[in-house]
Amino acid sequence: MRELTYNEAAVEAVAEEMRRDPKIFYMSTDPIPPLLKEFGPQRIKATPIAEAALTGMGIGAAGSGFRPIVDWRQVTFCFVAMDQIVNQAAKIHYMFGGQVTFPILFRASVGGGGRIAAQHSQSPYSMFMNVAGLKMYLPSTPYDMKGLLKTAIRDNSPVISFESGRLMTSKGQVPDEDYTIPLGKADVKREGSDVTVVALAWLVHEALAAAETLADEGVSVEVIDPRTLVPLDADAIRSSVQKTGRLLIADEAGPTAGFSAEVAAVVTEDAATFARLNAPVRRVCALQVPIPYSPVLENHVFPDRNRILAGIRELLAR
Amino acid sequence: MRELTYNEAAVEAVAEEMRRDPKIFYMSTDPIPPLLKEFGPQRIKATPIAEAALTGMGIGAAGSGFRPIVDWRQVTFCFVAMDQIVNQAAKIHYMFGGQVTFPILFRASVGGGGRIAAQHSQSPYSMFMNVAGLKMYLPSTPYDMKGLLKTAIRDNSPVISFESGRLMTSKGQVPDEDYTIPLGKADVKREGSDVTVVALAWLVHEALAAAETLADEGVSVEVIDPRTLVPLDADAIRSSVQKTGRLLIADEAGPTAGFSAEVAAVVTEDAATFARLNAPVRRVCALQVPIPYSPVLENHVFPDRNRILAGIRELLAR
Amino acid sequence: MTNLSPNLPPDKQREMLRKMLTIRRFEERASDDYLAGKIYGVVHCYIGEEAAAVGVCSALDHGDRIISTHRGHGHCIAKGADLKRMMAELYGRQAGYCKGKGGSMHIADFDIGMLGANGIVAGGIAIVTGAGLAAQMEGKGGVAVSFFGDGASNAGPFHECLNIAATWKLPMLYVCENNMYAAQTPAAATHALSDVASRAAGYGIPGVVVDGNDVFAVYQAAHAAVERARSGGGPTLIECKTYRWRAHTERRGQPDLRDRAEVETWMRRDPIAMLAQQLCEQGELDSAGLQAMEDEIAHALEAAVAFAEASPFPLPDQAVEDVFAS
Amino acid sequence: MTNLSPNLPPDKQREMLRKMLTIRRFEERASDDYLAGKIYGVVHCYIGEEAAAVGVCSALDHGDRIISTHRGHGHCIAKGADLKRMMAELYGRQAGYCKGKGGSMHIADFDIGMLGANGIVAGGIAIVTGAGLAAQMEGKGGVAVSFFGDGASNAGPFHECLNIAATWKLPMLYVCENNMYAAQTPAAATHALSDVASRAAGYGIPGVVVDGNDVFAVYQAAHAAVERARSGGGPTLIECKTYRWRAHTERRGQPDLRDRAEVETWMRRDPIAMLAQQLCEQGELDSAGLQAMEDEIAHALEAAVAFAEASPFPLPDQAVEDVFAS
Ligand SMILES: Cc1ncc(C[n+]2csc(CCOP(=O)(O)OP(=O)(O)O)c2C)c(N)n1
Ligand SMILES: Cc1ncc(C[n+]2csc(CCOP(=O)(O)OP(=O)(O)O)c2C)c(N)n1
Ligand SMILES: [Mg+2]
Ligand SMILES: [Mg+2]
Repeated sequence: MRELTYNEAAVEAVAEEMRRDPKIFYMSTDPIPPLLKEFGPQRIKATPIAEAALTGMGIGAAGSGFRPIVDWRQVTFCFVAMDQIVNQAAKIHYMFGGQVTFPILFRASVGGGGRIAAQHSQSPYSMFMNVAGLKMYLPSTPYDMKGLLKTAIRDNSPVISFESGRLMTSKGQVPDEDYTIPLGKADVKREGSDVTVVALAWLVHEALAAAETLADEGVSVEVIDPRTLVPLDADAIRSSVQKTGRLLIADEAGPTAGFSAEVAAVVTEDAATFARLNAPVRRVCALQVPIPYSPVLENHVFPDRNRILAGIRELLAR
Repeated sequence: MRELTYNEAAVEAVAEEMRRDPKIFYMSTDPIPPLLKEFGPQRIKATPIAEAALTGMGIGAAGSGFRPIVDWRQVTFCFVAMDQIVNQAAKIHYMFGGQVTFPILFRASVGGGGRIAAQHSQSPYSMFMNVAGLKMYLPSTPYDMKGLLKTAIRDNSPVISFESGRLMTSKGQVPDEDYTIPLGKADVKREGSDVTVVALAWLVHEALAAAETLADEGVSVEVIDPRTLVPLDADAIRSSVQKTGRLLIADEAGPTAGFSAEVAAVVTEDAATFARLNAPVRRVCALQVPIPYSPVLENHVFPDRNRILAGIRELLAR
Repeated sequence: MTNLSPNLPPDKQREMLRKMLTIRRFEERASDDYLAGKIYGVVHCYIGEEAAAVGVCSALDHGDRIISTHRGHGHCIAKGADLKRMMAELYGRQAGYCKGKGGSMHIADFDIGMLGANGIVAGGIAIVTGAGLAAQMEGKGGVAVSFFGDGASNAGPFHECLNIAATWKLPMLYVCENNMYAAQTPAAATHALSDVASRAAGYGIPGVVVDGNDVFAVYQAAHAAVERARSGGGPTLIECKTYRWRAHTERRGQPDLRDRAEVETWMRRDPIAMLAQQLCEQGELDSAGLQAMEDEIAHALEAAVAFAEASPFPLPDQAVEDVFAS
Repeated sequence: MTNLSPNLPPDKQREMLRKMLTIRRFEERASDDYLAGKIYGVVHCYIGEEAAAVGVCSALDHGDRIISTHRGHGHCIAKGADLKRMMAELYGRQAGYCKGKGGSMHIADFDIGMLGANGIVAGGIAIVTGAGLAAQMEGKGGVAVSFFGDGASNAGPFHECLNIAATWKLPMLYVCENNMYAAQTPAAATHALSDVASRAAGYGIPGVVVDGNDVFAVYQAAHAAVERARSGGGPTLIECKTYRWRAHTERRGQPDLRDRAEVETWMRRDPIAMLAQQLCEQGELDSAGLQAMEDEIAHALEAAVAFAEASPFPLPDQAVEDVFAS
């Protein structure tokens, strides 16, 4: 075990996989220096600012026997490539009847907090969740990052690695030896019995902080980190809610048709879980607005431990 | 009143508004013949196949005093313009502090049933719902189409007119005189007391057919057509569910992070509604897969009156 | 027509004719069966443009890769796809290339380097540029070919990919089939210049205009571009001037706003008739030989239809397969 | 430097210098205040490239429209934006151009025809082309200008818009500020040809390369293009060869991988020093005049900072305003 940052864990995962498999190559408008240094410009390609082309080229190279990693960098920049994502990457394996595989990994940082305003602060993962044919995850720790990223690189379908901009420099323990984390498995980040909080990325940590506070008051909070968004580990979420009877979902994205809505639906459409649900489902999300620049405004838009705390208290009051 | 098709109602709405306001012009890769005939190529512009450019140009023209209509035709084709939609149209009014308005209408047909396979059969409206800064609707009748489209053209924000491909030739009564329908108002398409069905577009008609069948069995189904997706008329949906205690959502789109998830969340997060909810929420949606070509497969993917019926029966059995 | 025949073995010349004729007869049948309700959705016919696909693909090896558009049957057949599995796909059957999931707009056969028809205008250009990148990384001299229309040449990916391919010297052919229309919209209304090929200069690559109805002219241009690509010289933009005989899609009552005289002028320059005549004049074919070829093709088509009809429809549950790779 | 001065009134020449100097001093201040934590997020400096914005905007009328990039301060100031409201925006205050919602990457002033800085590379090109379309439809001789970088010239919208503008003869200037880098990536690695202007030929429009550090050369090219555009001649692509002095963004410890000798060579061609010297040589400015100009600008900047500091931060609830037009 060593301590690595979230970002270092990602770079290490990529580097290890690239050492293992010569079919992997990497494309991005600005290469990551340590990767460029180790693997050179043939495998770490600096590209024009043409994300639609890069994404499509990744698909074509994947269908031709390679395993490309296309790093969009900020998720914002992938919208110019959306046709290639939605109409090609997601559908091509299916519409061609599965005749070849398209092992391609996309990387995209998400979230806000950097005072970089509406265009550069986005958490639009649920837009991608809605598209059938894409797997995706969003880790909250360096450990999860490395394990999921390695699994994703080895997966034979297109996978999107959403990565939290806020957590890039956050640190955590990462094993020395090779390990992977399966896609589709939630992680119980804290066990509890009174209320379930399903949280993503940075908000896992905010939820844990809120749980800590409430523990002092005798309230036991279970914090579930789904990690993978598609396929979502509905079973883990449902089991937890069956135990606690209460559900709060914390997400840095806006609520509307978001990840948080999907979790609410997954819980309330399940008869066994619905039967045990003792309080309304609660979404603690960003306000449904573009993200503003000024710190006062930006801080107001995002949820945090205090809003989670307030939300849990309201649920418990029922 | 006359009988018009859904498509005719839309064309009539555009034509009437264009007669009224010389600032309106229309861009699309293939112009609609009657509009071209009446307004000529200066106002009905045939464009290159460059939807990203058209969308952006519409935004710029809107910010310069015009009221453009950009017809993407099939929603599929707008993914090449997604950056302009998500990063520009949705955010530009907000991030510039509201200094000017961007009155622009986008048109996009959605849905399946035409055996035109994955790329041409999509219902991705929830991807747009997730983006703050866009209004949008999806009508189920010629009457609603005309009234909503006229309102949308007069709105000073970007609005997306989603239009059901399956309903294009369906007929309905449309008043002779000018009328509009406000955005954000649901319509109770059938009153009932035992179960609420929230349905969109084609599935409104399937839900009404199911309701008819069930009426014979003494079951009273309320069918709510939200019509507008953003802003969603949560009040109307909640009131209905408070009355019936049961909710089924029928949507031609896949469920994951979809419109159906949002409706489930809006209902279950509201304490008053949750308190009256007697059964799990039920989503009757397309399967979460790309849409296949072969009729057997395509038919299997989409929900219909039978699946709605089965869903309602299950809810009533609880 | 270009007098290239001395350079090409007669067998190959006849094979080019056979391929072009196969495309035409296949599509005539597909159109009939579509109107008869046996083929669903939408069918875009390539009839009139056969020389472009066949001229280019005749300059390729089996391992080279191509990508197509919504108008894809011609490229499939030119690259060597199996008529049986194509027809079964159009019929929506299990034995189709895509197990009935794709239909006319999405036929692919990766085994022969056919990376698929593609329903998004300009949607395939980047994908096949990735195949060109793969070929470059493989280092075995493979090339990749992007077929696209005049309409697609105005879309962003055209530019992004030509620039990348030129900069990275990817072994690519960009083949614009300029049939002068994008659906109903004339190219003259959407292009500042009439030659798409003139855009090549902006990337420092060759831009070649050829008579797209002259299969040897197309072959010659493609052959030169393939040589260049295989030897590390980078991409070429080839513009084939051609014309589609039919409306944009097969549909009963589908309007065709084009000038009848224009259509007829082009139909008089039938690429198949022109080639057949040349082969006859050169003594490499006679009318009996042509008839034999027709019979053989008719036979193959009957077999393809029989195969398609004999193949079962997919089972409903197969709709949930192939979403992800196993 | 281009000897254009005879055609331009001395006042206008001095005004060009004053604008360029204002941009530079504004950004030096913005950078300082950013590093001091008074300005947030990200700041991209235009220092070294001032002649491009000022040369072009000096050829425009008040009613003409422009759009900018992530590197937008120079275009704002050149088009006549108010330093006070710019600074207040950088400070995230209510009195800022965007009420604190936009910050450095999104300053806009529609009243002066400045359609905004834009954080998406190539994201503004289509928007301002729509302003050009609006100008054409208005029929009052207005023009619109798209500023963008060498990096943006490789993105799809560049191509889509140049083609549309050329075909529709829109009154547009496409001004590529080729500073030889997109973030850390050298243009030489991403462009097949060194001149972006060479792409103009593919659309049948003029493509002009100018010394982007020579404000008169830029003005001259822009002036000719504006004339052409106003008279219905359609768009022009102008490429300004220039260089940014600073790293891609202001950030402590931000690496700059560029060759120091290259940076220094360009710094010796300081567009402001070159202009000041020419004006002095022409007798239109002396060192006292220059100092007075500096003082005036310093004064204006102090006033702008004071204005910004005096303006309150937005109230939290204002975050939910302006999502939709009222
Ligand atoms: C991005 C996109 N926009 C619009 C369409 C609808 N569409 C299908 S084919 C076509 C015309 C294509 O013209 P061209 O590229 O010249 O090919 P051709 O049909 O002439 O072979 C259009 C507009 C589409 N499929 N994709
Ligand atoms: C679509 C997109 N991709 C990537 C980025 C990240 N990015 C911001 S500025 C920049 C470089 C832009 O280079 P250029 O266009 O030459 O402008 P310059 O910074 O040199 O003025 C990049 C890659 C972005 N903003 N948008
Ligand atoms: Mg065409
Ligand atoms: Mg640059």
